[in-house]
Amino acid sequence: MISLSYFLVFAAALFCIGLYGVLARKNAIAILMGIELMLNGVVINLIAFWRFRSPEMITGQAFGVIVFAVAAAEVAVGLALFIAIFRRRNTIAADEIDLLKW
Amino acid sequence: MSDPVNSIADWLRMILSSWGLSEGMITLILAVLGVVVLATFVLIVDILLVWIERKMVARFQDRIGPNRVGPFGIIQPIADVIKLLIKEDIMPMGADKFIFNLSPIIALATVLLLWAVVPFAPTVIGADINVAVLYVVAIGSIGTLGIIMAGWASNNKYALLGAFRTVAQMIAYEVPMIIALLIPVLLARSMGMQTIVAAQSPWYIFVIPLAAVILFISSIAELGRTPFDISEAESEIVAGFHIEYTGMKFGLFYAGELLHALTVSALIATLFLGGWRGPFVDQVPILGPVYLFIKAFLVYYLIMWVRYSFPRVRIDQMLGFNWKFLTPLALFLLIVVAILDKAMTDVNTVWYVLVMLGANLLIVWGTMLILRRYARTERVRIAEERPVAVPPETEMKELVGQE
Amino acid sequence: MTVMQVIFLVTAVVSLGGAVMVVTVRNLIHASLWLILTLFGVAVMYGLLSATFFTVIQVVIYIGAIAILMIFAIMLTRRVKQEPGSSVNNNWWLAGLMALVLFTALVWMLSTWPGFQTTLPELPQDFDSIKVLGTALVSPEGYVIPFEIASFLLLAALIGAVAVAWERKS
Amino acid sequence: MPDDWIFIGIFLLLAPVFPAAAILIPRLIAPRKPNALKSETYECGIETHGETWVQFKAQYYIFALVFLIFDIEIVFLYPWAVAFDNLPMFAVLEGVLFILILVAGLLYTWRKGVLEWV
Repeated sequence: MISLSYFLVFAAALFCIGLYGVLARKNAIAILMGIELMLNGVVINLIAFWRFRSPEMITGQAFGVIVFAVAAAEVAVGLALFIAIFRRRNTIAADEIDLLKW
Repeated sequence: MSDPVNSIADWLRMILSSWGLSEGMITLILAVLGVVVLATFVLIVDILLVWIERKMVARFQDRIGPNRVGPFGIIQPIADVIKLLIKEDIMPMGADKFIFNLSPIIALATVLLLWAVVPFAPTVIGADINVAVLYVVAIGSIGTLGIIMAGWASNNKYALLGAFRTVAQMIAYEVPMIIALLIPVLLARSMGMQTIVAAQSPWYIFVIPLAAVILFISSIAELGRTPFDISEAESEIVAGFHIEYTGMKFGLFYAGELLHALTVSALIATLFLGGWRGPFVDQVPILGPVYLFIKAFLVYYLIMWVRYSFPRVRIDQMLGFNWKFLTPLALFLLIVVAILDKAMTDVNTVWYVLVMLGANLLIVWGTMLILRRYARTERVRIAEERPVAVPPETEMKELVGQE
Repeated sequence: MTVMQVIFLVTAVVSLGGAVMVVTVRNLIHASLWLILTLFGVAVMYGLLSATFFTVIQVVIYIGAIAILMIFAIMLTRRVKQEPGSSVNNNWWLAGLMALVLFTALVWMLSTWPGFQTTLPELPQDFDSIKVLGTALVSPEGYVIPFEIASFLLLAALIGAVAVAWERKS
Repeated sequence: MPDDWIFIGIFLLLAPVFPAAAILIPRLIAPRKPNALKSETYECGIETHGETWVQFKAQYYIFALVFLIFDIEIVFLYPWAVAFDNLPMFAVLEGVLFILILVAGLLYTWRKGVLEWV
C-alpha cells in the first residue's frame, strides 16, 4: 500500500535537484527553472499532507493554490528582469551580472 | 432502458469475468477498448471532415469541389490519405529530429484527447470527471506547446515567427475563452460535462447567449481560422509553423486542425446547445449522439461560414480586439451574471431566464453603441491625410489630374 | 505491488529523470522541454493524491503558461553565437554536494518522524474538494485574506514586470 | 470516479499511438532517397540567409505575461464558481473584487500603451 513516505521522498528529491540547478547553473533562466522544481516539490508536500493527514480539512489545497499564484508572480517578474538585463548588458549569465558585487 | 454502448460493455464484462480475470483487469481492458473505439470513430469522422470541408468551401466559392473519386467525390479523402502515406518524408537540415517528429503527434493527439470528456448520451461518455472544463483548457495548452515545438525544431526563421504569432494569438484568446467557459460552470455549479448538460433547461444559449458568442469567437481564434489566421498568412510568413513539414506529418497538422474545429463545435454544442438533449432521448438513448452531432455540425457550419466570408485581420487588430474588447467584455459579463444569479436565488425559472437573457441583450446593445462610436472616430482617423500611407484612390486621382 | 505503486514509481522515475536533465542539459530549449515533462509527472502525482483540480491547473498554469513564458524568454535573451564555456559555474560540485547532503538530511529527519508511514486514509463520503476549496477561499473564517492578497500580488507582479520589461520605441 | 481517470490515463498513453503509426507507416512503404539539395531548409523558397535565431520583439513576452496573470486569476475563480451555491452575497462580491483588482492591471497596461502592437 502506498504511504506518505513515497510522496515526501519524491518531493525532497525534486527539491534537492532544483536546489542543485539553482546553485550550479550559470544561465539565469536555468536558475529560475531550478526554482520552479523546488516550488513543485513544496506543493507536492502540501497536497500529500492534506491527503494523508487531514483529508477533511482543505488547508493544504488552499495553500497549494496560493503557492501557484506566488510561483506565477515570481516567474513573471523574474523573467522580466532578465529581459531588461539582457537588453542593457547583452548577457543573462548569472556570474557576469556582478555590478553590485562590491 | 439501457443504451447499446453500456449493454455491450456489461456483456463484455460478463464474458471477461467468466474467463476468471480480476475486477481491475476487466476495467483496464474495457478502458483500452473504449479508448480504441472512441479514437477510431473520431478519426474516421476526421477523414470524412476533409471531404465535407472541401465540398463546403467549394459551394461557398461557387465551385463544385472534389467529384472524381467515388460518388460526389466521397472517396477523395481516402485517396488523399494513401497519397500522403506513400510520399517521401523529407527532414530538413539542422532540424531537431526528435522534437520535429514529436510535434505533429502532439498536434493530433491533443485533439483526440478532448473527445474523452464529450458526452454522447446520458450514460455514454469517455470519462465523466469533475474538472472536465478545465481539462479541455489543459489539453488545449499542451496543443499550444506542440506548435511552438514545431516552429522551433524546423530550423527556419519563418516557421519560428509563425509559431510565435500562433502562440501569441492562442494564449491571448485563451483568456476570454476560459472566462466564457466559466459562465456555464457558474450556472451549473459544476465542471463536469454531464452535470452541465443535465442542468440545461432551457439550453444555456437562451440564458447566456453572449457567453456563447464570446466562446465562439475565441474558439475560432484558438483554431487559427480566418479571420484569425495570421499564423499562416502566406503573404507575410510563407506558411506558418509547418512550412518544413511534408507528407504525412503535414497531413497530421491538417487533420488535427480540421478535427479541432469539429471538437470545438461539439464542446460548444455540449455547453450551450444542450449536448445530447432533445426530444425522446430518454426513451431512445441512441438519439443522443445523433442530436449531439447535428448540433456540432451546425456550429461547425457556422465556423466554416465565418472562415470563407471574412478577410484576415492584421496582428495589431487581432491583439487589440482581444485585450481591449473581448476580455473586458467577458469579465463584465461574468460579474453581471454572478451578481444576478446570486440575487435571484429564490426566483422561479421563467423569470430567472428572462432576466438573464434581458441582461445579456442589454450588454450587447451597450457594446454595440460603444463600438459604433469607436468605429466613427476610427473612420475619421483613417480618413485624415497622413504622410506615410496615402490611400491608393487619391494617388490615382492625382496621377489622373496631372495627365 | 499495487497498481498505484507501479504508477507512482514509473511517474517518479520519469519526472526525477526529467528534473535531472533540466539542471544538466546545455540547450535551454531542451531544458525547458524536460521541465515540462517533469511538471507533467508532478501533475500525475496530484492525480494519485486525488487532488484532481491540481492535476488540471498544474497543466494549465505550469505547462500552458509558465513554460511558454520561459520559452519566450529564452528565445528573447539568446545571443546569436552559442554561449562559450560550460553551462555550470565553478562551484557546481559544491552545489551537488549540498543538494545531496540536504536530501540525506531531509530523508533521515522524515524517517524519524512517526507519521512518515501514514497509509492512505479514505476520503470522507460525498467530499467534493473543489466545492470545499471554493467555499474556503472566500469565507471570512477561511482564506479570504490570502485570496484577496493573491490578487494584489498578481496585480503588483503584472505592473512590476511590465514596468521592467516594457521599453517604448522612440 | 477513479475509473474515469483510468480512462483518461489510458487515453493519454494511447492517443499518441495513432498519429505515431501514421508517421511510421510511410517509413516502411514510402521511398526514401535523401540528398543534400532535397533536405535543405525550404524557408521561403530562396536559399537561407544568416542565423535561424533572429531576435524577437520583447512584446511577445509582454503579451504572454498578461496572459499568465489572467490565467492564474481564472484558476482561483473556478472553485469559486463551483461552490456558488454555498456562498452568501458578500462572498460573491469578494470574487467580483478579485476580478476588479485584476481589471485594474489590465487598465494599467492599456494606459501604458503596452497593448498596442508597435
